[in-house]
Amino acid sequence: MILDVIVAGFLLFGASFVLLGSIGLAKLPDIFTRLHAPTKATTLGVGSILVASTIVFSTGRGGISVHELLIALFLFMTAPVSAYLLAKAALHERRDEQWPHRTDAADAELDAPPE
Amino acid sequence: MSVLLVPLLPLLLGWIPLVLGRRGHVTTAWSAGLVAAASFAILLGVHAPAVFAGEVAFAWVRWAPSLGLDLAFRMDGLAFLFCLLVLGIGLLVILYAYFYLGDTKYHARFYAFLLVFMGAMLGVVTSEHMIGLVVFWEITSVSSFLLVGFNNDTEAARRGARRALGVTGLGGLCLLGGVIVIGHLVDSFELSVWIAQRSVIVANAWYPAGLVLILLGAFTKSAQMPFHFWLPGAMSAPTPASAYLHSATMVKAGVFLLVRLSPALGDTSLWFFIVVPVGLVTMMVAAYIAMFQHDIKGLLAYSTISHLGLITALFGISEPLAIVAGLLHIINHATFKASLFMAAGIVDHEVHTRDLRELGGLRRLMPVTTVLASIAAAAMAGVPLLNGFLSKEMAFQETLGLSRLGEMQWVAPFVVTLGGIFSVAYSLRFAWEAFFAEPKVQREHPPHDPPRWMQAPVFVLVGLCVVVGVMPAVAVGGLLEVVATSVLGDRMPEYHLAIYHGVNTALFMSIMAFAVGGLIFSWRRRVLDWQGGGILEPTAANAYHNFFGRVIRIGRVVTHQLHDHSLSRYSAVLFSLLLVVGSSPFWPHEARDALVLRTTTALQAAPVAFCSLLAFGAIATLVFHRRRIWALLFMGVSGLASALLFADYSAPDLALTQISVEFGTTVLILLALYYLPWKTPREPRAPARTMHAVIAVLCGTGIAALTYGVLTRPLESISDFYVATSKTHGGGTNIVNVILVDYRGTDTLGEITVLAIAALSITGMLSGFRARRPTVDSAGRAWSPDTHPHLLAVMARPLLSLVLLVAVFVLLRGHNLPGGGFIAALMTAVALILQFLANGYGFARARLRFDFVKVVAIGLALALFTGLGSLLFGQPFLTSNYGYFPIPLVGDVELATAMLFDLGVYLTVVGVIMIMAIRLGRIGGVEDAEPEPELVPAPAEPGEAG
Amino acid sequence: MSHLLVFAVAVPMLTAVVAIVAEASLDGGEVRASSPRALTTVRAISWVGLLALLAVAIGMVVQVEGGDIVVYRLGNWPSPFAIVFVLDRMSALMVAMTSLLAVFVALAARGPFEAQGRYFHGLLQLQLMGLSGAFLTGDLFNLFVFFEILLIASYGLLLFGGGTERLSAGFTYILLNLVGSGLFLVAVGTLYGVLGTLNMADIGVRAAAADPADVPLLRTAALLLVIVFALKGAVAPIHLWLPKTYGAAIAPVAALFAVMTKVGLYAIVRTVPVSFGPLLFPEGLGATNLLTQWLMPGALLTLVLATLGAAAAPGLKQFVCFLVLASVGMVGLGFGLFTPAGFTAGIYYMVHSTIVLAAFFLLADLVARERGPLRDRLTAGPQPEHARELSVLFLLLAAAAVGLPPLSGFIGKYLVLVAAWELPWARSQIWITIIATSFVSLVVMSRVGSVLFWNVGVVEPPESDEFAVQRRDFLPTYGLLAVAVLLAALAEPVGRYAEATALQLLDRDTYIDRVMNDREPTPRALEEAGR
Amino acid sequence: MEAFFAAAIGIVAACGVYLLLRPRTFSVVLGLTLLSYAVNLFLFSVGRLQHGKAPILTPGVTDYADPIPQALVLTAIVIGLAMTAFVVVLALRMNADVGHDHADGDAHDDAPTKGVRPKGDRTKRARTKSQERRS
Amino acid sequence: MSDRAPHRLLPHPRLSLVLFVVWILVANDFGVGTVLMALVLGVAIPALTRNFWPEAPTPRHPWLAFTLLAKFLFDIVVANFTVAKQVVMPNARLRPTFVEIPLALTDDFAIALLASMITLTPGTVSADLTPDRSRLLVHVLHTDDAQDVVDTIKRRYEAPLARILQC
Amino acid sequence: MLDAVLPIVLAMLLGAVALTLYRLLRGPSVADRILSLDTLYINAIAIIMVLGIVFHSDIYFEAALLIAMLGFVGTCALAKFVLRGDIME
Ligand code: NA
Ligand code: NA
Repeated sequence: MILDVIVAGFLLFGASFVLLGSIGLAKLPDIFTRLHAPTKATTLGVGSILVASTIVFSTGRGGISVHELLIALFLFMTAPVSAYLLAKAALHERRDEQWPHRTDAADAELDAPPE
Repeated sequence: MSVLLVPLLPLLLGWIPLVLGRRGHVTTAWSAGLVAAASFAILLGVHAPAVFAGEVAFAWVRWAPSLGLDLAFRMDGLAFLFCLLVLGIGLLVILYAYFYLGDTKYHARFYAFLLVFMGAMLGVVTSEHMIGLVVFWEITSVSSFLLVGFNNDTEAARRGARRALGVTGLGGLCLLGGVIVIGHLVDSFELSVWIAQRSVIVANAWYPAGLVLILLGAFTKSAQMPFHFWLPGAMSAPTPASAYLHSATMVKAGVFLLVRLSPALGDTSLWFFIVVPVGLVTMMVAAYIAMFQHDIKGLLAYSTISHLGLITALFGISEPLAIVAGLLHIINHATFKASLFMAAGIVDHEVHTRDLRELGGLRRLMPVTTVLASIAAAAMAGVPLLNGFLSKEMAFQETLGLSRLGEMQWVAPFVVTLGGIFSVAYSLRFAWEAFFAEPKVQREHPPHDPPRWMQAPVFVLVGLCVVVGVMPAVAVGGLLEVVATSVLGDRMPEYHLAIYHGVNTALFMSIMAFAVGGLIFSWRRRVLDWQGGGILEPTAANAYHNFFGRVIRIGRVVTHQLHDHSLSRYSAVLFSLLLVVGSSPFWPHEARDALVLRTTTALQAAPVAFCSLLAFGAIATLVFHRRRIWALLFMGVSGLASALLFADYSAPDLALTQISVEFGTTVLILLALYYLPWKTPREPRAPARTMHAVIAVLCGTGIAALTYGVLTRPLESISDFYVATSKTHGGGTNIVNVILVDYRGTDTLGEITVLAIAALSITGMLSGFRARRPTVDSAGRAWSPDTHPHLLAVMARPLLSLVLLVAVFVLLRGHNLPGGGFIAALMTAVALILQFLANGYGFARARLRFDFVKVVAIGLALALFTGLGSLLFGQPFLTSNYGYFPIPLVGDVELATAMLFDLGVYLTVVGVIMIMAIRLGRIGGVEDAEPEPELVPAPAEPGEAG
Repeated sequence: MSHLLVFAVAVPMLTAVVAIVAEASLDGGEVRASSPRALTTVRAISWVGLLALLAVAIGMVVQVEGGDIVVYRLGNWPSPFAIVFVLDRMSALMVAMTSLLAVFVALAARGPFEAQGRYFHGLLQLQLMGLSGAFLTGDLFNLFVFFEILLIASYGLLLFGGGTERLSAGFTYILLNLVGSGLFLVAVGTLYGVLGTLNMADIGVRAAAADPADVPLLRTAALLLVIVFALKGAVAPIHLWLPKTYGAAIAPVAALFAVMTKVGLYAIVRTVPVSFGPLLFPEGLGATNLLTQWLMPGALLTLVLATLGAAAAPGLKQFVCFLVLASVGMVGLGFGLFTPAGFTAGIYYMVHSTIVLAAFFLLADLVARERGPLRDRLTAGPQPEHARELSVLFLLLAAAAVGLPPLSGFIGKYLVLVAAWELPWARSQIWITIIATSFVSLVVMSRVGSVLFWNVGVVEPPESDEFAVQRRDFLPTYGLLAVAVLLAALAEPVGRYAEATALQLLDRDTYIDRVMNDREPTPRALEEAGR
Repeated sequence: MEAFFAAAIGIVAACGVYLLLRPRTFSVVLGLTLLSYAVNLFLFSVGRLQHGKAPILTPGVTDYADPIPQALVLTAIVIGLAMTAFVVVLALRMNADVGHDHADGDAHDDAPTKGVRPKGDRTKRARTKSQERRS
Repeated sequence: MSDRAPHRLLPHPRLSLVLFVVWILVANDFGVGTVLMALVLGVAIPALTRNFWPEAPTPRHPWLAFTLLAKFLFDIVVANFTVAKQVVMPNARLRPTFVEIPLALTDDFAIALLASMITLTPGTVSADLTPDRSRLLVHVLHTDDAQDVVDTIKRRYEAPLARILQC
Repeated sequence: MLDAVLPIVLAMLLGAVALTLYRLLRGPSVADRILSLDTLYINAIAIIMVLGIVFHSDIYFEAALLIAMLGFVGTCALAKFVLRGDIME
């Protein structure tokens, strides 16, 4: 029962951060700020859910189940790379490959509705 | 048995002249003559006595009796008569041809064709089995095609040959049909049975159909109107062929068929009212047209048509005496017409023209030919004391008093007399204008009579005309008796052959014919100027020509319209067909009532969300499909949604596979998209968007209905078996994996083969292929200069080991838990592809220097040999084996052949994915032969370690 | 237990693997086309495989000639739980015909063709593997898998040699077939979803006992499946892809493809009586019904459109492509009757047309190679160097194709006519169509021959290159022609075999009994689990 | 739930069919992929939609989802991958050699393609053409 | 950066250790068989793939590494809450900016590690690196003092990393 | 307790998915869309783990791991595509 509560807590906590990440993604004003959002989902969000899962399966049929940590490890290794590449892509898309200078014109063009 | 030798000798030895072709013309002509003579000798030596003794000989060649196909031969009077004509005239033609062809280049071919034709014709006339008859019948068409087209450097010859083949071929088809129809009515194709079962045949409702088909065969072959037009066209054949085929033999096949089948099919109203009118009209109209022919062969051709019409009409009348008359006319016509053709050939040969408007005055230059031709022409006109007179008189007599015509009885004699009038006219014109009229053209090299031996055949034939004409009873009485008896049996009438039968209507008709015919001849200038012949002549030929013109035009239009190779058109057809045919079981009302839905489950949040995600992705892909990268992303959403649905609905292995494949597809498309346009432009010509939308919506509705229909009924499947045996007999707890590597291992073997072939084909498609790299992206921006982003380059290194480790894990435990060779292989490939992505093609390829084609082959071989291994133990292919092996410290380790199989799968899939990725990655012009700084030993596959 | 069945699949697969490894080793990674050195080795390997397969096929024919149905339970599981291979007269015949054809194809590919790309022999063998498997399998999904093998191998072979025409022709062919594969899965899925089994015999058993409420759904599935087969068999109106596709392939491949349409037709006669008989033929075989009401017009339309297409064909190869289509129509007419006589006719015509049209494709190529820049275009041109051989071959093949006696086409046509006569509902339409189309094709054929061999000008020696026709290039065509002649000469045994095959195909009870009750060497425990 | 699931499959299939009917190779590839999603889901679903019954033998559990459709779909997915890869490469080569990415045959043979369109070098194209003629 | 050629059999001992642990992790089993397998794979995989990772960083100061890790995890948690607030507050009040971090690190791996840590800590994302790897571009979600961010990163992460990885 | 929470958790995660989709549709840049897809993958991992808890089955672990791996490599490929066009140069 106690475990249930703990698991539930982790789950809610994790889900909140996942949701928050997506809220950020949807709401934040430009690509660079949006890049921050998934980081939260990845780290604390999915992390907590993984912990919840570990608890559930370690207490179920004897034997501990920690392989979820592998997912965490993997996400921690890869998330920065994705973010870095996406940032570079975004910079590239702004036509300015050195350092960014936001141009509204560029955004407006990209915002143009599809045919 | 010797019956079959008669036709088969020439047919099967037809190649001899070809083989001897290089030895010179004499040799080939002799060889052909000897073959024909051998056959003739058998006919006369063996069969003549028997036939004259009233016996009928049979012979069978069993071809395919269980299919109803046989060759059966009979030698009775009728067959004997025709054999006599075919072989006798055939021999004369060979002799004649030797002189006529002279030093023509392809003489050997001519004799070969002639022998084949001769054999086939003999086959037709001796056939007892009607299918056999059709077989020979068609061979005569083909060999006639070859003979008519012998001088194929002229368009006329080619067209004439094609027409002859087309029309007689059509007849052959109809004949085949008719034979099958009648054969089915009496359950036999044997002529004897047909004759015996006549009453059964004519009473059947299908008799008319069968009869009409057979008559079409006869009419086309015997050039009856409106199918006559091929015969004048066939006059472009070398004259020996015309003399043979188009006077004496092939064209007689049609009337032969009529008389042959008249005991079985004849003497009914239907028979009468089809055959008689066709014959009479043909007789009259062809004779009319013949008057206007300037080409002497053309004139003879129409004359032939006309005489065949008369014979046809006589056989249509079916009275015993009419048949006798017809038979006699066949003999007579063969003799005088063959000799006329030969004479025409001699004229052509010597004068180099066949145009009556240019001929004339040959009487002095070629006296012998003139005499012979004139006698033959007189026979053609029906002059007394010549054979033509005899049969014509009999024929005229038989057209009188046809009770079937009722009030219209006068029509037949009237028409026949008209025909007779025209015959007289054209015969006169032929003889007069060619030989007796004043020469119209002065010639530098005056023609002269040909060598004696070239005239010999004509002489023989004309001699026959005279002999028969003068003493018919002696000359042909016996033969005619035998022949007629073989046709008429106990209907054999009383008749006697005589030169003069006293004053009767027929004589009156003959006199009319001579009088009016002579009148027309004397008015020929005016008649010819009137050019009336042109009215009727070309109609049928034009119709035929136009018909084929139209067929080809329609063919072009239809083919061009249909086969535009537009995928969207073809798919639209396919989908429409699916909708129509697929829905057809539900058209009856009861079927729709039967669709009672039985089980449904409540909505659940997660699957509803996943389904929505799925549909969202699809719709977005559709909406944004012109922006290709966007579309790719949206498709990824659908792919993910699929995987989630699989996961949610108890299919972990599927979820894994779906994700992997989804990824693989994306990477492949990205690799290719680099060289493709990044946007799909709008088409200038909107290709039926609305229609496509309707088809799409209907297809979607259809598959949704199908899904709903299936899901809402109970399922009783074979799955319990797998639950019961997967662990105990298959050695694994992951049932899906056990199915893949064991129960349905053959599927998997096939599946990896498909992958391997795809890789091989892609290798083939991309071998040596280089595409120019686009220097700017779709928005016109230059590419980022950073080829290998740092963070990715560095992190890819530890990730490689990590992912490979997981791949090994997934491979090893697939038999018991989700995973297996395929997913492990994809993980491995992902790890390797990541190296290409992160550090570039050159870097990664230098470190992965093996030929993945070999990896694929090894994988396939491993899987295959695992399957074959069980054969060594007397078990069927792919019988699995597993066991637990105690290993110190470790405990029992499960080893299963299925794992070996899965390893084969693993290797194959790794190889395939890498081949594809590497091939695609190399397109951009990265030189493969990039100098390698050091030769790194090829790292072995990590999977092999497991 | 006869392992021949599995060898029919394993032999070509193994040969392919060995050939591919050999070629990959000898030629290395990146070459555009096989090297002569590699080809020598690979050809030898391929020949061993071909002859072995032919031996296996002959062995199989001998084994089932007496009427046996051999069931091979892959993995030694009882039916219907795993995949079975079933060998009967029909499947033995198909494998034998294919492997015989393959011998000539390999012979024809020798020289310039096989060196136009890479892995020709590997692909050829894999194609054979797919074909054998498709002919032998008794499992619907396994049939799908083998279909995919033979299709993707055919894609590879079709594109072999490269070139733009092949690429664009291939795309349409491939995509349509992929749609077909999707449909196959939908049909299999529906059948499994209602009946719960995949084994063809078991489907037949369960379909016979199906709840009437499920029958319309099952019928839809069966019809969808037949459409898939008809697509592969190129039955109108879904035949459109064929002419350009076959026309694009190199000659030996086109010759091999003469058998590809027959696979679709084979699948129809294999599955419909056994699996769907009770669904589609509620009034028994031979009556007009839900299936024949579509199939029969389709076959007739195929025949008509093919004839029109042949009349309009601009080149000899295209012409032969339309003849292939016409042969589909004829075979379809025979099979579409679903009577013993119809099946007999269809089987005979199928074998005949496969052999003759394969030879015709090879001939078209020889003609094209001898006519210089005119290729096979049907316009007056130079006299080919080997005019005599070519024209004799053309005459005989044309006569066979158009159905002139005494060659095999005549027998085939005769059998179709006879079979159609037995069914009053089919009689007139089939007869009129066959007579009309035969007439037109006869005339068209004579035009083609006349243009190619009669309307010739001066002798113009073709440029001597690797594609110049050698004497030995005639060999495969002669060989196939000899087979065709034998088909006619041995019409009795061939016809008997066809008839026996037809009866066996329609005898669903025996088939089902043999497949479902063949459990003799199965471990007892399994048998219990299966009950 | 069945109705919802069926509707989703229907939508995906409809989108796939519509895209398949477009005249460009890329749209066709997209359509094919979507259609195969729909088909795979359908084939999978004929084992019926069941939660938490993954066919992995677990002691004490007797009720499992039907494993056969899952195995079939697995095979089908993999074959689909092979086919998609093949088609993608084919489309790529067509675009390079034929010069456009039309999939509607003769109708649009000379229609120009906008956007990036790399071409093979002239000599190579000429060579393939001459090979074409010969075979 | 280490110049020493990697060991043939154990090119990356720490990686091997990680793999060993990961295997046991994923296998969810601690039997002898699993451990043996973990050993085999832990050695074999890095050995087989050593060509892909020729350099071998040799970290020192394990304690320092541990404290850095702890600090880092702590930062993640804290920053998550901070950033959560920033995400939900109105966009108008957000003051995002780019900052440049001049790098003292020279080792590729070390730079990558630093960039990763920066990204994993919510609120900052490593966005680009100059081609000469001298400056790192970092995007900050919300800050008033860009220099402070630079300083914090250099102090909290870069310095310890430089010591651990000897560069 | 857990049974009550799980639907809420699932709902939150699905809400996150919906928001991600919104960004995927809106873009505007390709990078935005790739980012959205990446986030969608992360959300999917969370959902799958939760499903594992719902059905009390740890067979979902591999799926989550695989999504993590392939999502990453996919994002790399897409980003590299935007940057360089040729992803395997
Ligand atoms: Na598996
Ligand atoms: Na097995």
